[in-house]
Amino acid sequence: MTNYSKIYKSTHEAIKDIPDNSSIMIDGFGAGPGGTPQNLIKGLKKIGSKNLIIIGNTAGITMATGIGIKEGSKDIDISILIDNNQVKKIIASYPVAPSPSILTSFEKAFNKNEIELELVPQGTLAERIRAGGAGIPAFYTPTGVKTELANNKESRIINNKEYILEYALKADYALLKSHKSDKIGNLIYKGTSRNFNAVMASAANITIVESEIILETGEIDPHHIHTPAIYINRIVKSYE
Amino acid sequence: MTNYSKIYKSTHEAIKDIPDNSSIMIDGFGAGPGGTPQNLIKGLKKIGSKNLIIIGNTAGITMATGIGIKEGSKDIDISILIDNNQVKKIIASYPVAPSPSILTSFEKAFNKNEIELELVPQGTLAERIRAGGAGIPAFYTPTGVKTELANNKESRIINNKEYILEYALKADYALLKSHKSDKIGNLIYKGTSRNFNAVMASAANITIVESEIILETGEIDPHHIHTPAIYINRIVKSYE
Amino acid sequence: MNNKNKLSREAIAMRVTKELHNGNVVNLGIGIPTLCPQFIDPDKFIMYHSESGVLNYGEMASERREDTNLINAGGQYLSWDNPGMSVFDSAESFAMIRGGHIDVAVLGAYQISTQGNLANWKLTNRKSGNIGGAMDLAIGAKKLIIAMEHIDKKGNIKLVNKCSLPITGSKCVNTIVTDIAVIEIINECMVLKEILPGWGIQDVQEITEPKLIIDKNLKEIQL
Amino acid sequence: MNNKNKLSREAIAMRVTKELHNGNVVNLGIGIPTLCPQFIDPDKFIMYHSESGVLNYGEMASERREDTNLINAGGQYLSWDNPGMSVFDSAESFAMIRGGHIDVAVLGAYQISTQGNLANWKLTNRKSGNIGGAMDLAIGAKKLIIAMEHIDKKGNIKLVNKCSLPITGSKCVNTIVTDIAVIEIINECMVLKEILPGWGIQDVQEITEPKLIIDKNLKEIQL
Repeated sequence: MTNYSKIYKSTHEAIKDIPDNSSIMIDGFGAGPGGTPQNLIKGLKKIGSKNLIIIGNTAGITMATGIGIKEGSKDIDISILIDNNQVKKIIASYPVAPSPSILTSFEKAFNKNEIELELVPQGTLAERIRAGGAGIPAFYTPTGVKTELANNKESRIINNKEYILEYALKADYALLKSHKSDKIGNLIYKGTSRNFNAVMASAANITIVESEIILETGEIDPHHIHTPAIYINRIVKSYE
Repeated sequence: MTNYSKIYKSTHEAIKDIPDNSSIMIDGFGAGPGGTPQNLIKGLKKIGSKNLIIIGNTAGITMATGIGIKEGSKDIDISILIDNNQVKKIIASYPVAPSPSILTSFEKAFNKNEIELELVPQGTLAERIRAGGAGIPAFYTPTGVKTELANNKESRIINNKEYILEYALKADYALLKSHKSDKIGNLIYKGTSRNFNAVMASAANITIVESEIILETGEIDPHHIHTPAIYINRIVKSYE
Repeated sequence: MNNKNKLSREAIAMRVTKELHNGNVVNLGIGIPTLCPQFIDPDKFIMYHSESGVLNYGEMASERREDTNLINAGGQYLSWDNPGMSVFDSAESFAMIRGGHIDVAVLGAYQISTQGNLANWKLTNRKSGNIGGAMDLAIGAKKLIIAMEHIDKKGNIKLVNKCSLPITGSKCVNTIVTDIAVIEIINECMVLKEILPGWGIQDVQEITEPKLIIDKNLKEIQL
Repeated sequence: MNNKNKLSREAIAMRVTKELHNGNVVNLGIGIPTLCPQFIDPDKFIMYHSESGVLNYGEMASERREDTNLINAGGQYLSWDNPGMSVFDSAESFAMIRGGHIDVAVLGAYQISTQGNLANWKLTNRKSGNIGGAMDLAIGAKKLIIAMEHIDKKGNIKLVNKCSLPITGSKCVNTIVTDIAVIEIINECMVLKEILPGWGIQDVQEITEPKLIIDKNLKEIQL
């Protein structure tokens, strides 16, 4: 029975049940719009869910800095949710603009203590999310040892080297962007737009993807699939 | 400079420096010859290195049981190293034949206490090897809790659930089999022959692959690569 | 008593398939579980997962098209033709299992205790046994179904108060489908839900060590 | 003293490239490190890695062929044309870094202490800073080279006895290439290996807080 389909008719249908207080993983490496599920983010603004915890690599730096976006583009990032007062907390590795002279929506809110931040090194963020998806509740890592991020964390010597204990990250929802998806949710990403998308796919209770191209199930070579369908719950077509 | 090449002229040249007492990861899911680097194993028998620790999913069950091999095939597995008295220890998840009436080379030696066994659940084996390649020295896992494999292991309650602590596995060498490789070691595996190959690639000091097909660097689409060249040190052509 | 009719291995598999729902991801162990797909209602879409690193596989390969590069965990050759199949490495395959992404695992068993402990990897007369993916599946699958004969070939009882064999997982079994009964483990009790026509409750109890709780809606096994 | 000649940012990058060897896997941070590839000896094969999930990338993309789906960690567009390039996810990208598969990382710095501690992610006048991949690279790369101006634009000393800024990694810096010197950190000492012509040892020491050890083979900076 290959008519099975996880495709939703509209962005709104795919995300309308996201309640207040949800934790949501949203990809977008952050240095440009690649991999960012812009339509799902816009939809999330429309439904207006409040007190969200957003987990991602940046706290939305693309719109304010122009990094990685083309002139005249209408690309958006999670700043529109922050501006709309929907976000209570960000978990990210690269929360502010590289230059202190540019204030992102996040940094403005953060400076006024209107939003919380959990700062996580990028590799630890990826590994914590992977662990969340892989049933590993906690792991030791050398990253961050003896830095201020190690304060209040357990440390342990293994084979004469110091490590800190980090816990898995999971979320209620993950919002992804893929290049291709078949109807059951086998995904292919383009280039570096795979980065956090492919990791977040496994770590949420409900994973929703917007895909540039939707194919019939069976049109993708089994060897070329980046994210197997097991991780995907809902699919919508990405529109420009 | 894309003339850079990791290709060795012969199997012998690629493995001749493997000394006695080495730890060696060798793929082969074990249920059949798929993914097993048979030429590298034969070469290892020829050079005769002793007191080896072999890390793999099985302890060599294909030759004795015929599981997954075609009639009249000359497929071999690591049993030929055990028969040649080269192996002091096996780390595996599926060490013996499914039927107690078939004795593999390993089980014969094990019953005579001529070889050691460290038994590891398959998922824990994969995760320990991945951790070894990924710089994670140890992690907690739910697999094996309250079984005899948890004896002498640390346990810990996280969010009201019990887990045990498992340590990373690394090796001096990994011997892999791929379907395709370019000259710098970007690999493509076929079907389920990827399974432990792609994990072991990252966890050894020196990773050696035998590949059915060798391509010019640049002939593989960047999206289709299963094991990036960073993990591969030596490449040889696989012959029948 | 042992002269009474029992379900065939195929019929046990058939009963198991009623527990598999549309859209489920299912991992089938070696033995009776492998017989399930042929009995699945064709209106149901089931994604089969195998530890060997494949999802959404379909039929076994026809003899002419067997490929040693596409096997399930038991070493059987799979067909390349199932639409939507994917292949991946072992770390990913077990991330799926341990991470709770498998809806149902169906395994065999040597012994099951009333606490839901499963023993299926090692017999006492052998110096080692095979774990393979069983320990991961036992604790990782959202629902664990055991498909087996109610007693073993020598007449030994398999449903016990406490496993005497080394266990595979603790408190992990949800449902047991045997050749004479369907039993659920609820709050560390074995609850008799369905019984094969011709068998009385006492007949089943005689070859089941823990005291069975009788479900108030006890039914005949429905195939 | 500050009127003396100093190396340009390009010349610092040029000096760094002498530390990159044939076959090395190299990760380049934002700023001066990004300038390195143009100065690499064309006989050397270097595999560049970026945290964004790409290995063996080549030139930046020409303006007409910029693709937001192929960027480095700084958001610069990469060309699709480099033979042997691969792309992967963030867990894999950082497995490469943390797992010790990057031969050399070249980063910038705010401060470096004589123990080899690196501070490069947070300034005191800002409520947060960006870590990105810096903490992973600091401890994961086999060799960590810092490329930077010897003192900052306001004349503050950057090579210090103890970092006053929050550190990125502990005892992680191996080599420092500045606009006037090359310094190696050996046994928690700063060892002056090379010096820019026109600068005396005392001149360098005056803008370096820790007492410099002078290498017995002290040389002029070789570009």
